[in-house]
Amino acid sequence: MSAEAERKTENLPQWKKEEVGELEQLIEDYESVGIVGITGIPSKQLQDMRRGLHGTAVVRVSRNTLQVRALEDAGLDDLVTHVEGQVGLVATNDNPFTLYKELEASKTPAPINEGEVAPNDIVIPEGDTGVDPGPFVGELQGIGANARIEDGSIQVMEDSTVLEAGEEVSADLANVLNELGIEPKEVGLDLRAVVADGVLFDPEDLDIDVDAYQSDVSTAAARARNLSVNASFPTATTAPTLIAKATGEAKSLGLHAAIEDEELMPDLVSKADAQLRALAAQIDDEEALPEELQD
Amino acid sequence: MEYVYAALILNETGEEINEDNLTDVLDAAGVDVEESRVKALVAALEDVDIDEAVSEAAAVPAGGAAAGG
Amino acid sequence: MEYVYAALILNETGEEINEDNLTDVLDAAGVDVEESRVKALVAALEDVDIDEAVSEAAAVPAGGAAAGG
Amino acid sequence: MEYVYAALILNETGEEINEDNLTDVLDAAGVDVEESRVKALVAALEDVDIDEAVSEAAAVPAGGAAAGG
Amino acid sequence: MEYVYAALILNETGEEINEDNLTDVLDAAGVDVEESRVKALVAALEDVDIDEAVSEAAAVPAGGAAAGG
Amino acid sequence: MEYVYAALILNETGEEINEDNLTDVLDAAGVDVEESRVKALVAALEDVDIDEAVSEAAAVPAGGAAAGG
Amino acid sequence: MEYVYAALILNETGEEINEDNLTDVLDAAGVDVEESRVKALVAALEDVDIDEAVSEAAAVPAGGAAAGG
Repeated sequence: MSAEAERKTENLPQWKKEEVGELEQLIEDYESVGIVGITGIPSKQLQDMRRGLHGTAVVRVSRNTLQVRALEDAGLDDLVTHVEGQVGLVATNDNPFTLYKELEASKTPAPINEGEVAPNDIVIPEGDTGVDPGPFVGELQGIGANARIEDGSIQVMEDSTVLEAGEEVSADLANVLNELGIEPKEVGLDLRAVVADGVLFDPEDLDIDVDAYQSDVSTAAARARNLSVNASFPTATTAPTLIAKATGEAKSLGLHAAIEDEELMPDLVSKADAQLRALAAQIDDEEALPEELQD
Repeated sequence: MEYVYAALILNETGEEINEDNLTDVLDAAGVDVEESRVKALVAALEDVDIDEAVSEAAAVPAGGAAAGG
Repeated sequence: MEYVYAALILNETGEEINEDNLTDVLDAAGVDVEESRVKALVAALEDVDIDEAVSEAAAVPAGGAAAGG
Repeated sequence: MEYVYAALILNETGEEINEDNLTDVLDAAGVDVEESRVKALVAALEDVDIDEAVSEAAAVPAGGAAAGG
Repeated sequence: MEYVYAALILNETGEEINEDNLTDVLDAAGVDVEESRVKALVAALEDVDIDEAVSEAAAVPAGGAAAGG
Repeated sequence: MEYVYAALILNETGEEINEDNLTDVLDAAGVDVEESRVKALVAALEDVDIDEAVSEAAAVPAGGAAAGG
Repeated sequence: MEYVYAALILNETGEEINEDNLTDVLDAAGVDVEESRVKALVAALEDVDIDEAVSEAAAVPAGGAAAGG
């Protein structure tokens, strides 16, 4: 704790000192500490989420000023800028990438209300709305969806983006979304930044593309296989391929050189026959061909 | 088919594919040679690039492997 | 391939595929016949059903050839 | 790709693919190990069926690297 | 395949693929290293352009396909 | 590949694919035999059904690449 | 196919593919060598570029064959 921080803390009321002390202890006890946004999470749900994380991560919500104080005291200034709005501290001994995955997976969809800012583009999907013909088609068109009445119900003809991320939701849009049961928000602990072993990770860093890794694994395995086969270094995995390759090479040579080998004979005969047919195909005069080969 | 095979043998050995040579090969194989077919074949092959035609057959899957085809 | 072609000619004409017949056909085609290859060929073909091998090939659409033709 | 290769060694030997083990292998190979890459790999592979990905490799030629592995 | 993976790690990091380095990497991965396999790998890779061998699909010549000519 | 070819000769003749036999064949071919590679091959082939691998080679679809001609 | 494999070993080691060498290799593998087949093989390979013939066959990614792996 720096001398300056010490002095600041001294001026705090006792309960705040204790709160800051607890936060500092939390920060000290875990390898990774981050900031999570908790905006829009009803307290009941927040409690469930905290319970769900039990064993992997701890979430602690307190006044922002106290969080900032504790972070500064712990030297985690990188995180201070993320303490804004409704946030809490999250602490874990888990891999921060895993933490991020878990938090993302625990998010649930929620309706968006008039006056809220869209966190992402809001799209009315193509398809049958299931709503009977009526004024609703006008409401859909009014918010910019390509809708019309077809086959006795209101259909959306194509995916229609009705609001872009960052724009405010109008009363009309909120009504339509509500009518269609579209829940465009994802509510949950929103990881804003983590410091793990002194390294700061942003959500973009933490959002790993699992498919890309899977494809990397395939690529790595294919390369190892290629090397094993091409360098003729047999392993239990590649021995069958090497055998097949050697066999193929022998056959290839045998067919190319027309080697009189029992195993090759059926293929050599086939080859001769194929050549015969190929040549016959170049001959226009049917008189020159045996009946079997005439068209 | 034997006429065409005879032509293929001659092609492979570099002998000219003419009536005499074809007839000789077929004779040796015990074929009752029809002169008109030999003539027709020689004429038909005149403008054919046999090596090319034959190597195209390389792309045809051969017997065993391709069976079922 | 000339040795194989020769065997196939004999097969078509119904003549026995033996060393003498093969040598005759190849001789007639001007091939400098190697006795050992003729021997090896006869031995290798002993258990081969030529017609079957041929018909399997025929079952495959004559790929390149036909297309190009 | 060295991080991925290291993971695959551990996978073959049945050792756990965790940060310590990966770091040990890479260290031994003289890699200047980046902890965050190790962490990301461990987290990512939690969701990858490695054996399946490996067997898929049998069917596809080795393309370029995709992720930062 | 762990031996091959070990060689690939060394190749990526630019370390020499020799017995000592391979053994170190495999040791670190908890492999019960067989000296002869390490030796064999080093020998097999001696004249191999690894980057090329890695990207060249391990190809099985299609035996059945009638080779050209 | 000479080590693999040697194993395949032994397989065809029904001789056991062991270090001694492989070494003998390779020796006879003038190969400067590396004991470790022989050992590695024997080990790798231990659980491989060679005849199956051989017949799989025959079953490889005839040159997807080459076809189309 | 053992005769062909023997030729491939010799080709790989850079030894001449002649009757003596082939016989030595096959002998070492316990083959009851037939002189005429050896002779025939030497004759068949006389003007053949073995490396080209081996690599010429349409190459198929090892996928199918290697699966199981």
